[in-house]
Amino acid sequence: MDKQQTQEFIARRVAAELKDGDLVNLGIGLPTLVANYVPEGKEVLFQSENGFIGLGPAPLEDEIDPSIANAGGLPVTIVPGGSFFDSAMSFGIIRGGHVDTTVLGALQVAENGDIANYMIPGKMVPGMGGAMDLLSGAKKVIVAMEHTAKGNPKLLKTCTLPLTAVRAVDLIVTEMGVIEVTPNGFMLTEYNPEYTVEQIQAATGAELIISPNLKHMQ
Amino acid sequence: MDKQQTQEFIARRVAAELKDGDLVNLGIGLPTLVANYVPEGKEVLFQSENGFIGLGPAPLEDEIDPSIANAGGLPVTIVPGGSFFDSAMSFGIIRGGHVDTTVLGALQVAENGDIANYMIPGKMVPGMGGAMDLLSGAKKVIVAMEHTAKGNPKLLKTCTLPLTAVRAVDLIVTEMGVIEVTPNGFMLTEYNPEYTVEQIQAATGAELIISPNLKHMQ
Amino acid sequence: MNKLISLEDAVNLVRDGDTVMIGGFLAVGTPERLIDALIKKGAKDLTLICNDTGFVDRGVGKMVVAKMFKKIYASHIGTNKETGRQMLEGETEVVLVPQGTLIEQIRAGGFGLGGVLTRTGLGTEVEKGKQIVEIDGEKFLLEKPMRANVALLFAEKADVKGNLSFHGATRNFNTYMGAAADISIVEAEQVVQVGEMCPDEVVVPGVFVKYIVDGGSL
Amino acid sequence: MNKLISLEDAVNLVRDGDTVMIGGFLAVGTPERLIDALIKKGAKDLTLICNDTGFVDRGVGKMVVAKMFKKIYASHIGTNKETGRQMLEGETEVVLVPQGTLIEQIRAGGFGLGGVLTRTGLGTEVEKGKQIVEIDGEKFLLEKPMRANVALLFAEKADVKGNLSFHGATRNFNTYMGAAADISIVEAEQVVQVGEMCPDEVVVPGVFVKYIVDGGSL
Repeated sequence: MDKQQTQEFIARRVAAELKDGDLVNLGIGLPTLVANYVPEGKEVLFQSENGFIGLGPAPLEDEIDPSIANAGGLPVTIVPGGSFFDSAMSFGIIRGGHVDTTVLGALQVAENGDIANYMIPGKMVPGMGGAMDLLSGAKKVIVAMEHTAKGNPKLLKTCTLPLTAVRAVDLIVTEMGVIEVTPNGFMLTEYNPEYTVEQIQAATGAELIISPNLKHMQ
Repeated sequence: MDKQQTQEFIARRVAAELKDGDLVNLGIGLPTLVANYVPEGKEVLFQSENGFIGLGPAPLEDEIDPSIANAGGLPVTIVPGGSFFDSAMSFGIIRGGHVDTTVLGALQVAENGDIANYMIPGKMVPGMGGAMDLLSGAKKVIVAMEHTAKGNPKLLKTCTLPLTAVRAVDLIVTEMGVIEVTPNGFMLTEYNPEYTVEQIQAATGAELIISPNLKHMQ
Repeated sequence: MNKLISLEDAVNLVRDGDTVMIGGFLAVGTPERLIDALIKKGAKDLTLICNDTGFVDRGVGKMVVAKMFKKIYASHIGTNKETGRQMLEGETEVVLVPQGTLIEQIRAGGFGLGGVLTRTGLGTEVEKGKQIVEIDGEKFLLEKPMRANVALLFAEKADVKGNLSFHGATRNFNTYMGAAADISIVEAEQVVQVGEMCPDEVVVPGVFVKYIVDGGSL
Repeated sequence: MNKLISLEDAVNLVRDGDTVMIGGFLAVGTPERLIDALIKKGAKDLTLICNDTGFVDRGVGKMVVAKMFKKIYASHIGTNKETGRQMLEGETEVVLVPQGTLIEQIRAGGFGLGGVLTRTGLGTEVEKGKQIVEIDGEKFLLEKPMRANVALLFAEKADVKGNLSFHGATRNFNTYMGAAADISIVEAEQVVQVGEMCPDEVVVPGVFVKYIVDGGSL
C-alpha cells in the first residue's frame, strides 16, 4: 500500500467503529478521511470544534460561504439538522462527555493510554488546539495513525514526548492492526494479514497481548 | 405620608441616583416602583433576571404574551433594543459586574454594609432567588425601604438575621433620609425635613455620621 | 434518528427515586403537559432541581402539591405555600440555592467542569459545610456540579433532531439542563422537520436533547 | 446612547501595553478592518488573547507580522510561521492554552467567576505551576479568569444598542470576550436601528458591547 492507500485503509477501519447516532469529532490530517467511509445506513454527526455540529463535505467553488469553515480553516458545508454555536458551547459539548468518539493522530501512545501528539521540544510547536479537551472529554478516543514513524515504534511502554493527556486512549488503529488499550496494556484484537503478528510486535515498543479472538482486519 | 406616598417618595429619590446608560435591576416590591420615576432624558435599561434586558411596562390585557413575564411572574413587555437570554447569561451579567445598579429591599442593614433580606428563622422562607448574586455582583447596591419596621430600627450596628451578603450595600434610601455606607459607618447625606436629624437618629440602631454637606431630601 | 415520542412514553422514563431537573421560571417556560402527565402516571421520592416551585396550580408546583418530592433544590419557594408547609413540617427537604449559583452548577454538571467558584453566598448560611478556595488572595466558594437522571424541558420550537429555539423569557434553565441529565425530554410548542430550522437560529443543539414531545399535536 | 464610532476612533482606544482580546478562529469571524486600522495606527507591547494567530496575511496574524505583541495567549499557532519564529527566537512570549480552557477562562473573567476547574491539561505541561483542587476525591486543574483592556470583535449584525447576531461559524470567541474586556469594540457587517432586531434573535446582549464600527459603511 502506498501512503494514500494506507491512510484510506486506516480511515475505513476507524469508520466501522462508529455507531448510528454518534456525535464524532475528527482531528486534522488522517482522521478527517474517516468521514468518507461512514457505513451506509448509519447516521453519524460530525462536530467542528470551531462552532458547529453537522460538518458536511467541501462546497463547490461557487457555493463557498466564508463564514462556514472547519477547524482547519477550510471551507465546508453544514448538513440539514446542523447547528452553529460559540466556542464555550462547543467545548461544553466536548468536555461534558457529549462527543461519543474523537479520532486523533498521535506521535506516541503508551500502553496505559497516555498520548503525546502536540509538541516536539525544540521544534516548531503548533499548540494543542482542542486536542487536550477532546482527549479529556470524549467518551471514546480512537488514535488513527501509521504504526511507526520512519521505522521507529510509536506505540510504547511510556511516552518520551510531552503528554497531551494521561490514560486517555481507548483504541488504536494502524495499517498493521487494531489495538485496544486495556488495564494490562496493548491488546491486538485484529491484524492486517499483510503482516505477521511477529512483525507487528517487532514494530511496537511495548508487549502486545494477543486477543484470544484475534481476527483479520477488514 | 401614607404607605403608598412613602413608597413613591423613596422610589422617586432612588430614581434620581440612576445615570444615563445604566443597566439596572430592581427587586420586587417597593424597588419595582423606581422604574416609574426615571428622570426625563435619561436612558436607563432594566434587566429582568429571569432572562432579558429591556423590561417595559405591563401590557394591555389583549397584548399579554405569556412568554414575557418579569421575575415575579407577572406579564410585562420588552422595549425596542431589548434582548432575551437564558439564566446563565442573565447571571453572568449580574455576577460579572455588568449591572450598574441594583435596588433591593431589606429587613436589616448593618453599618458595615451587611444586609439581611431573605429569611427570618422559624418563619416561611421564600428563598434568596437572585438576591445574593445581585448583592455580590452589581456595581452599586441601593437599599430602598422604610426606615423602621413596626417602630423597630432596620439600620443596625450588626444584623441579627441571617445575612444575604457581607459588606454589600452602598446606599440606603428611606422615607427619612439618604444614608451612605462609608468605611466609618452610616453617613446621613440627605434628610426629609418632615423629620429632625434627632428623630432620624432615634429611629436608627447605629450611630449616624452627619455629612458636612447635609441637604434636604427632594 | 427521530426523537419524537408520546407523552406517555416520555413520563414512563421517570422512575421513583430519580433526580429530575425541570425548566421554567415561575411557570414561564415550564413543560406543563409533561408535568400533568407525570402527575397522572405517578412517581414518588423524586429529587427536584428547579429555579423555583411555581404555584400550587401552575408549573412544577402541581407536583409539590402531589407530594412527589422528597428533596427540592430551588432558589425561591415563596410563591408556593405548599412547599413552605412541607419544608416547615419536615415532609420535604428543601435546599435553597442562589439562582446564579444554581444555573452555573447545572452548566458545570453538563459541561464536565469540576465546580463553580463564586463570591455569591460568601459569609452567609449558603457557605456552611462547603469548601472555600483562595485564589490570588481572594476567597471563593466552591459549589459542586449538579446532574440529574431526567430533565423535563420546554422549547418554543424543535426540529426532529432536537435542535431548539425559544421565544421570550422561556429560556431560563431550559438551555443547560439537557446537558446535565442522562435523559432529556423536551416539550416543544412546535416541531419542524430536519432542515426547516436555520442552523444560525438554534439556541440549544440537538446533542443535548434525547426525546421530543410535540406539544402542538396534543 | 448610540454606540457607533469611526474606525479611527475605535483603534485609538488601544494603547501601547494593553491586553487585547481578538475574536475569530483561523481568521473566520475576525474583525479584519479593525485589525488593518490598528496596524496602520500602530501599537506596541500588546498582550494578545486569541484562539490562534491566524495566517501571516489574514486575521490577527497580520499583527504578529507587524510585531505588535510582547506576549500571546493562544491554543494554536501552527498556521502562522512568524509566530513560531518569534517564539523560538525569544522575541515574543507564547503561552499555549487548551482551547476549551481558554474560552472558559474568558467567560469566567467576564462573568465574575473565580476560575475554571477542569480535567483538561492534568498530567501535562499545562498544569505546571498551577493550583490543583481536589473535589470529592477527583483532581481538577484551577485555571484563572482572563480579562483584557480592549476586545476587538466581529459580528454579522448589530443594532445601534450593541445587540449582536451571527452567521455560520463566526461566533467562536466573539460571544464572551466583550464581557471580559473594559472596552469592547465590535466590527459588524451590518448595523440596524433599534427595534429592527428581534429580541429572540440576539446572541450577545448590548450590555457587553461598548462601541460599534459599521463594517458595511467602510
